[in-house]
Amino acid sequence: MHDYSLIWLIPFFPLVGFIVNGLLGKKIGNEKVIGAIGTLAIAASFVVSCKMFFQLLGDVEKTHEVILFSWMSVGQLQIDWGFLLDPLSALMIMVVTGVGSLIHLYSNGYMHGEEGFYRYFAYLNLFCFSMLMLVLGNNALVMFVGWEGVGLCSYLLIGYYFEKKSAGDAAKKAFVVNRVGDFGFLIGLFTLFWALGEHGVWTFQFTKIAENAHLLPAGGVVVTVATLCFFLGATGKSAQIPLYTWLPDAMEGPTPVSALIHAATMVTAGVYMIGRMNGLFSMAPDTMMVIAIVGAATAIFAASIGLAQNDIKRVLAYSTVSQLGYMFLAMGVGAFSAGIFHLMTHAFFKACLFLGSGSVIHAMHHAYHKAHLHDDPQDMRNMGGLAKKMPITFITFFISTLAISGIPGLSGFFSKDEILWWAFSSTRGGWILWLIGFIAAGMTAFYMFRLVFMTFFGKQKTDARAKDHVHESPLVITIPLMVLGLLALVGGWVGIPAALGGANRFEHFLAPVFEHAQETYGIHSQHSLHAFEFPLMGCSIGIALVGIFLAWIMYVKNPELPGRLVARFRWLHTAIFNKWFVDELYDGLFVNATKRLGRYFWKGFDVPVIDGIVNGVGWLVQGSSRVLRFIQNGQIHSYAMTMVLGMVVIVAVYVFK
Amino acid sequence: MITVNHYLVLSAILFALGTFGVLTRRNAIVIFMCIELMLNAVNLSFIALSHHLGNLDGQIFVFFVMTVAAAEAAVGLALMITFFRNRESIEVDDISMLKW
Amino acid sequence: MENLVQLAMQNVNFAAIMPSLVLCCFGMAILLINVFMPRGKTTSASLISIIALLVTAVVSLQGWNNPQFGFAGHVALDNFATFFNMTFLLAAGLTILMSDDYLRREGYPIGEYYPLILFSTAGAMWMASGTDLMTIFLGLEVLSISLYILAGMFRHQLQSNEAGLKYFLLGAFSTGFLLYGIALLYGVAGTTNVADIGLYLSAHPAMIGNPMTVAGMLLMSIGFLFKIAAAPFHMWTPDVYQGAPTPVTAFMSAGPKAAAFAALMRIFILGLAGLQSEWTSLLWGLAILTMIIGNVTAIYQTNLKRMLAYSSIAHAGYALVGLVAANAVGVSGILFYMLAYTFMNLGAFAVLVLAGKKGEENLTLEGFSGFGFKRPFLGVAMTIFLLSLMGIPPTAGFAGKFYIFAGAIKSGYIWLAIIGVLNSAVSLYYYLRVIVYMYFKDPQEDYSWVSMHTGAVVSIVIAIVGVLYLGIIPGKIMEMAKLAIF
Amino acid sequence: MTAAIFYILSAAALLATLMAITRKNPVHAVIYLVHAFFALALIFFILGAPLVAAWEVIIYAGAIMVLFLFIIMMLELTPGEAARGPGWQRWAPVILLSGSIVVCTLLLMTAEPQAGPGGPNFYASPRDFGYGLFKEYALAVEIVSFQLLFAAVGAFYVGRGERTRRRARGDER
Repeated sequence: MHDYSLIWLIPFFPLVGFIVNGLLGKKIGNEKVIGAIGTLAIAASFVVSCKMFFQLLGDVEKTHEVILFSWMSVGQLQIDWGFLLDPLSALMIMVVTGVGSLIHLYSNGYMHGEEGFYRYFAYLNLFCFSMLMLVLGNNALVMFVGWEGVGLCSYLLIGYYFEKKSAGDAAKKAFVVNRVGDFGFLIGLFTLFWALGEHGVWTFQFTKIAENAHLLPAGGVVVTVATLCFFLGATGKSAQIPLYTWLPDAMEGPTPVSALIHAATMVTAGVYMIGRMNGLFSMAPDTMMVIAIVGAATAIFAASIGLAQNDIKRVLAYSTVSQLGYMFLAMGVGAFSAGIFHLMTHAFFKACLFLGSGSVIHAMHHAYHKAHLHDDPQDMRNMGGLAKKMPITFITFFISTLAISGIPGLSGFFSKDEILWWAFSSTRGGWILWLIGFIAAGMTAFYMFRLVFMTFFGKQKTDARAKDHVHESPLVITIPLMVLGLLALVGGWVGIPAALGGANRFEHFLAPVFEHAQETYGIHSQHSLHAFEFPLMGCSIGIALVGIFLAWIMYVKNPELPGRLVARFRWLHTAIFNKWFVDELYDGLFVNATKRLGRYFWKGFDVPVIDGIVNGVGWLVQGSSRVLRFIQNGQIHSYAMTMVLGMVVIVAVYVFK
Repeated sequence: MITVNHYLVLSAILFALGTFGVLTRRNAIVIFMCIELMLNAVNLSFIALSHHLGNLDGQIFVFFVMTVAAAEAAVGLALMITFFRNRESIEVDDISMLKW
Repeated sequence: MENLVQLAMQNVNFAAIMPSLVLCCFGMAILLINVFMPRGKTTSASLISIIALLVTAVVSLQGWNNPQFGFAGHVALDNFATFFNMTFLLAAGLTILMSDDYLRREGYPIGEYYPLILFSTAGAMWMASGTDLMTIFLGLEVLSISLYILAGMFRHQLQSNEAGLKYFLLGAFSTGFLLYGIALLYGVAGTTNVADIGLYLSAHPAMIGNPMTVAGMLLMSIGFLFKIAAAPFHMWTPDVYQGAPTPVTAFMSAGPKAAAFAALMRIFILGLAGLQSEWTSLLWGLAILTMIIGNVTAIYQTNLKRMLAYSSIAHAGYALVGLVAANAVGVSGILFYMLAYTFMNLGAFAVLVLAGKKGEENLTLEGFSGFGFKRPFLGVAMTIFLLSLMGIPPTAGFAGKFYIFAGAIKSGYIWLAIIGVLNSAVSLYYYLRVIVYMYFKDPQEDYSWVSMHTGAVVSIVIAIVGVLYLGIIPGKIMEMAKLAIF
Repeated sequence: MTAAIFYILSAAALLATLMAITRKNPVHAVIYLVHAFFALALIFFILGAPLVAAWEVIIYAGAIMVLFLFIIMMLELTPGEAARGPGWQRWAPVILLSGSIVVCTLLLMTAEPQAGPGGPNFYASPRDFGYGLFKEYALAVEIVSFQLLFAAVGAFYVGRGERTRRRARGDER
């Protein structure tokens, strides 16, 4: 007999941490105490998560719902504060609390001496709480609470250095873009709610939605529209085309935040949400196709931008967007468990990469500070040769780079290969999807090794005055790096595919969640194509090696080569370097157009941020607002007149009815 | 024969005239007078109906309306005096600083 | 011939009016105490008022599941009245907590303020517990006249004068309609007792379609709709809310609105049940109009008090939806919503009270630039209240809207619910704008004048707790609300 | 008989009201309104409400309207007395109204007290009224007594003059 009733403790601990640090943090003042509270809170929930996870592992029954208490009930519609523990959410809480704990620990060192230390930890704990609610919620409304919560924390943390204008702008951008996504999410939710309600099932509960999804016609308009709206929500949160632009800007936040929120956890919420509702998505092949295409396009598009960025965090940011594209590709072709697998391994190696870059930035910043210089500590062109100065950072970073590049044996290889295989062979896949993913994989290997070579190899290009001040970060920073590096190394071994003699335990573990939908709607890898499995694997290893080799030639062997190439293909480089001008395009299309129209209509009126989204309804509403405002002219006579007229109209309606 | 309807019609006309006055006059005190007139029109309805129905409740209601009107008059005129002190006017056109 | 005193006493049941009686007695006591207090010292008066409210709350709760009737069927302290009484007491309590330092800052430390608040609360109680149109009318007048004074309380400020005068003139005007409506209903039913009117109408169905009945119903509703601030009887709201002293505005946005809803519900559901199709179609239209006008006009506002005034109009519209639904969920939803609205709106006003400089010129969107980072606690509190006003889960506003719209859907008013939800979406725009200014605009000032006065902070904390409690565990209060309806 | 009186009084009330709401000079408006209230009081009397009729005269015409007049005078709201037309034109309506009201009063005083038109013969003597009031409306009496008290307090506070305030400041010093 297994008891899961203590599951509420998992989000509870971070909530306590948030409340304590948020309310008392300023009074406590002592960084060690604040850090300890924050870190212990999430560590405690990691312990509980472990217990729940292993309990579930040994349990026959794989889906458990724990109702904490009733939230709202009307008639047969019952909404609870309830948690749903199944393999999917169990895995997610392990990732969130595990990686979360490490990043909290890391933050103790990284944020040392920052103003508003307590605020930072309070937000971080609040984020963990929200993320856990998102993951554990047993109905869509609880998920939505978490969904909004993580968004809120994300803005707050992006704008953490709010004195810096770029940070404020980035937070605003994230805010606006996420609103668009959330709007989609809500529309999808209510479409689904109504559609099921038409069949007499009024519910927001995931298990009930899954049970009753068959009431809706598979492939029908309703399902397609609802899932597309959900996917719009996912593109906002998970930074997919067309709503990805906020994520690279979000790097204005502190680096551990980028690691936790903008790499490992929050941005994967969209992937998780699709996984959670896989039954519904499986019913809408059109939506799945859109998801796969958008995923693949994002993967290659973001990877191409990553090729030419010089800011270390921006490269990683575009890499994250690209990797998220892989996950969506997986979801789109029906390889749900592969997508989640990649989500997990990505959390390991990308968190490690971000934290490693944080360690480097920390060191550079420190060095510049000592030397009283104001160079950009994030610019890779100022780095180089750091491998010797920062050995632990280098080794862990290198392992993770190998993992993301898809070198056999490391975690990224297994998950990425699984995705590529499914993209090729799935009944909902196609060779073009595979090809795009394949090319993106090569680019990934190239830009990641470019990053490693520029940062850690070659001569140190740091200003001579700061050179000697660069040294390895303290233990509190390197320990999380080592743990994550280890996970990046071995984390994939739980999912070694059968073709390589493994048992693919990962897929079996998640099977109870995904199998049903996959079987019902005939999603599987086609047997006729099984002969291709090994050749394809070979290809992807090959392209990774090619990417690494090119990077080695260009950035180690012939450091002047990139310059010549840039000169030759200036237009291409300019386009890539400027992110294909998408930001400018969006600015021109939406933001500037709004501003210009706004000025035209009421000169000097400050057009606030949210006006950035222009749409017809908005104009209608604003226009009528303007008119209605003038009716309110302050004259008692016209007020009394309105009352009398209103009454006359009402009476007239009754008389002529 | 005079029926209750006659009284009600008279009351309605007086009420309408009061409303008209409220809507047209500029002086706040006169507007308030017109409101008093509306209340009196209602009083007439009450008394007429009370007589028609043969029960006392209507008359008693009028008594309370009068009391309330007295209280309202006290407060309302006090408000007007303060406004006048600050604005040197009691025209409703001048009571329009708060708008939009 | 009987002794007149005996005659008068035979109907008396003081238990039925105990809460309002206690308030009035305390009010008079404070008036007396003020005489002996040095001018400008009002803290003790405010403390006594808080005690008065607590005592009243205890007294009022005696009526829960223990209904008291009396005074020849003029008043009833039933569950319905008790629930509303608690809402009024809460509104008054939060208002008084935030007032003391505010009044001193604005230079009007006036002893009469607290008795007037207590007295208007008593008026609201009479409205909610009145079972006779007479009691309800007198309660309304007690409430209104106190509020006229309170709105115009800053005697040397033209804005406040204007607010008081406008409120007074338009309020008296609407009273005329209310009385005319009562007169016509009296003429139809021969009584002013709500229950007896209901009995008469069910015994004489022919009278239901009578133009006099319908006209009486319409005219009477105007008086209440005016207090509720439902369009097109809402025009006074923004001006008066903007001009009145901020705590008074806070009280006005919650107390009288709830009281008018209480009276309207009792009259419509108990007395005019026969005319349900008439009044639902009336309120259906007005609810939509009110929601749209409130939300749309709010978009253009830059003064926060004025914006909250329009938002209060919009919220009146949402609550009216529950009355249109006229089923258990919708009607108890109104009770819930009024309580939730009291928490969130008074909380927001308490933040404004603390954030304002003397004269409150700075309570604009621009004036809140960067406020959230400079004043973290107030920023977070304001954010919570605004989220609740938007109706974002897990806040009280969400639960309230949920119940009301669910009630509408249950009664088949699906389009009404959809319009309501769309309006909530519009409202996101102007509420979010405040949050955006608070967090994403560069601070122009250091907000050093903001001092965290105990009273206002306590009221903010109470409001936060209330908003979150009602949002996360609304079930219990909703059960009570369901017990409270007829 | 009563029919005639009713019509005369109605006409008087309407005329007085019309004059009241159209006069430029607020003092004139008050005077006409007082006439309207007198006419209404007599109608109340016809309808068997002698006590209410008396109050109408005492409270409305006597107290409230005089208060209005007082305030109008105090605020000096009367426009300059520029003569508009010959004197008799201005005085005629008032004289007509007062005259008709006086005539009606005399007629009613000599007529039967219970001579109300239509409906059951209904006459509420002050005693009946008092019993009705205190038997059923004890609560309402209670409420209005509070109401008047607090209205007085509020009106006193709001209307307090400048000099009082200055003295109050002196106290603080």
